Amino acid sequence: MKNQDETIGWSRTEMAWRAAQDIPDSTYVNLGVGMPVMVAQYIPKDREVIYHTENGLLGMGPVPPKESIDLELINAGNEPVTALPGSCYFHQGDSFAMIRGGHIDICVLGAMQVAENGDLANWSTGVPGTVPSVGGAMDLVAGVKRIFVITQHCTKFKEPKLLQECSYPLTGKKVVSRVYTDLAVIDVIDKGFKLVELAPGITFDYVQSKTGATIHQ
Amino acid sequence: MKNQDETIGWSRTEMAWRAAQDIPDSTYVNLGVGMPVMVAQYIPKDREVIYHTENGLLGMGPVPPKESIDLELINAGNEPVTALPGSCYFHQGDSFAMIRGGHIDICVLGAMQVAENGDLANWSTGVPGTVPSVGGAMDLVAGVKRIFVITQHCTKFKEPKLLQECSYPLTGKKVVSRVYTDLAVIDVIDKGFKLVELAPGITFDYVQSKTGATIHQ
Amino acid sequence: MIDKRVASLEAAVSGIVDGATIMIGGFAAAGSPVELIHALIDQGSTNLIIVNNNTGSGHIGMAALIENDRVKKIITSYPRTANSVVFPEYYKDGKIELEIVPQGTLAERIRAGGAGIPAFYTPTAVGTPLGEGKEVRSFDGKEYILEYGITADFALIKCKTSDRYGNLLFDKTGRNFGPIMAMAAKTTCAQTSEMVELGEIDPEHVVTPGIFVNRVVTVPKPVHESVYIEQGRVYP
Amino acid sequence: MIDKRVASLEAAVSGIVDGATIMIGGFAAAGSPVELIHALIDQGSTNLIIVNNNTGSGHIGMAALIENDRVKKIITSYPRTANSVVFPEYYKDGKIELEIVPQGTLAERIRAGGAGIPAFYTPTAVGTPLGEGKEVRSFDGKEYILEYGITADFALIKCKTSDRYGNLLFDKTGRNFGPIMAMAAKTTCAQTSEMVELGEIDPEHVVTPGIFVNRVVTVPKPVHESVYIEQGRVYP
Repeated sequence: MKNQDETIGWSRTEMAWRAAQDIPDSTYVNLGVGMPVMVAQYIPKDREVIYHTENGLLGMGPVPPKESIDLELINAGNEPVTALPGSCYFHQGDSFAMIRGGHIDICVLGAMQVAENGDLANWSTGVPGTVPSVGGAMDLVAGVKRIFVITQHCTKFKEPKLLQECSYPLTGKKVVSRVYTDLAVIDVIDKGFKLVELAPGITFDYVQSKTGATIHQ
Repeated sequence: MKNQDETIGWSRTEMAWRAAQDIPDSTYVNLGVGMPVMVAQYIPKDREVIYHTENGLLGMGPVPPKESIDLELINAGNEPVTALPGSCYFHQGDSFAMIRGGHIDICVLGAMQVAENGDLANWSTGVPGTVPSVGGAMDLVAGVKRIFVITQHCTKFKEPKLLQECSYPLTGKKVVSRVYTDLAVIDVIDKGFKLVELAPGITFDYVQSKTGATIHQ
Repeated sequence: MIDKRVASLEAAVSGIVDGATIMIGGFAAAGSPVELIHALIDQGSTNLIIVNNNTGSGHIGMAALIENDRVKKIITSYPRTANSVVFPEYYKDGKIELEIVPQGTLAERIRAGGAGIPAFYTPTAVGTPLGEGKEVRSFDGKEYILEYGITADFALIKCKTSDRYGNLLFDKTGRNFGPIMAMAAKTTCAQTSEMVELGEIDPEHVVTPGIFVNRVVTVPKPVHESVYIEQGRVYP
Repeated sequence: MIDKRVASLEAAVSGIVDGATIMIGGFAAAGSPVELIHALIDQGSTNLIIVNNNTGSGHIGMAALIENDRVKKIITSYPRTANSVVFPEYYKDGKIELEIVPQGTLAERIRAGGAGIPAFYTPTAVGTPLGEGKEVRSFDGKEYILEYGITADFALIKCKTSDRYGNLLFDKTGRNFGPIMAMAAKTTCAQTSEMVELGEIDPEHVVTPGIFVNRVVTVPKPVHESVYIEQGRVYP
């Protein structure tokens, strides 16, 4: 079997596409910085999804062409965006009331580590001296109804990111519902990780070998 | 000396006028139902005061003529009012954030009883079987910077309303700054009641005789 | 497609079960969703716990809900309003439970419920009968009491303008409890005077974002409580 | 007469003393009151405690405030932004204190400070390093931590439109922390792009009521942080 570096399994866009298939129609969704943002491009056309960005916009649209960038209209990743018809602006108190109050249906986030009990670490490696920056990540995982993680199955040093326990500082305890990796889609259920789907050409044993905890079939 | 029923001292309008003289320019003021509302009519013309009504309007204006009454534009006393230029509407969470957060400068309220330590009772006689109704009174006294009380000096049964201790259920503890009655203006200071001003023709001894606690001169 | 519009008042209140907690907007008659309340009476659910700032006037709207024996308990700040003839009788006869809450504490409890805050400390009611039995705690030498967030199964509110996403604009002081109740209920049902196309409401002007709203029914000419009262109307 | 207008940026920031706590609006560069921050640098006060969601970019605005050695401590959710070159150096060298707070907890603490709520419970950060050492309490079987309201001596915020009462409208996602910081500061100073007559702002559209605002200075064409950064500008 080929090495992960040789792009077996799903590519980044395929991962985003796969996650997008699980976003139901008529939902409110918050997408984290990086790969999560790509998910929006692959939502099936017959579904209407409203995007929340925690800096204060509901109804966020795609990045505008350069000539129509408005510097006061950005997303939580500090990128220029647009506001679609039916959108609205609000302040940070209200924005996090939406999050903490359980009004957002799905949040898709990146991860450094996910534990089999759903613990998530995605904000800090805990290395002394680095500047810790949390942003809205802890609020999102504490408040949004379902947390999807989208991440490479292993780190660039080929270490598993899906583990029995996170070694990095936690973002939240028992918060992750489902993980989309380049190798598989995996749910977090009461007894641990459970396989939902394998990427084309990937075997269960291979996924298990790249995972730091048992995957239930 | 004449009996209180024979209208010695200040009339109701004079009491309202007297209180109005103590409302400084450029203040945010909340006026309770009844006599307190009358205060607005007597603010010196060179002062600009913005009225807050806790049901959700800042910049409240006077009662409109009948033909221009809008049933969705009322004050906290359920009376039709107007909205002046520069006014704004807000919801109850924000309205009481203004109150509780100490953003309102002065509130003028009626009273059943005021104690010499500033305790106020103005929402319930505590008689069993009556329907208790508090509205925003407890929030106002807990949050507004200065609480003025405007009230007849005695009840209609000629019992003193200014007392050593309130016998009725409290609205708030140590909240009243100043009291305007038909007989006098009285401050609440650390050691108790203190005379500020006597109504025309009223003696200190007379006021003291109608008061259930010592008035300091 | 995200479409919060429902075709009828009946559809707006469907699914409310006996014993449900229902927040109902309005301060006195302003903002009171009279048509939705009447639809709730028609719908028939009972043993309701109602959160409303008042108890209604005359024999219509909120008062009619009580008079039709649907309300087990009311959480309110000011039950003793003008023309409140039904509630005092029910209260005197022990036919309704009353939880009296200072208006600002009621508002903050609703807002907290909607914002995922289970409890908070407030200076309101400290040292009064409404603070009795509550946890007291000092911060910076001043006393506060602990109050709890409230949530509800349904909210019935009245607004002026909506789009199909459920973005809402309100009408003057009729706004009152609408926006915070919308946040605090699992299912928020709004009656609106007008329904506009997406994009017609300026995103800077939206008062209640559609995320807090589940059903919107258009009632083009809502009748104000006071009009029914003048007519001596009794519902149903 | 109620008139919150001040004639200059200098007047807007006058009276800020050494050691003051100052809330500064903005999320990344959107809504950042660059001109007011520069006026604060000119004004000279030091040992400041700053509440800001980020730590600034390049060598202007928020970053320049740090680089001019005015900031003793910063309370923030996300210090590690793009082009944040000043803060990391100061942090590494132990020249600035950092209190890191989840963004929603930061927002709620500010809102609580402005609303007279001394403390509240939140689910955010439970079981994480940012929840460590904090009081934990269960409500309905779920754990929450106690967080405290924050107030400030001054708030510096940026808006789009104001009238002389200080009623404010904001510009898109530049709104972010402005409205809640305005509530939480003793003296709130807003820079506005335009000043309009009383009554020109629809009372239904006001975002920040003037009661939360003390001083408004008109900066007709505010310069966006990114423009200064492209120019390689260093303040002063």
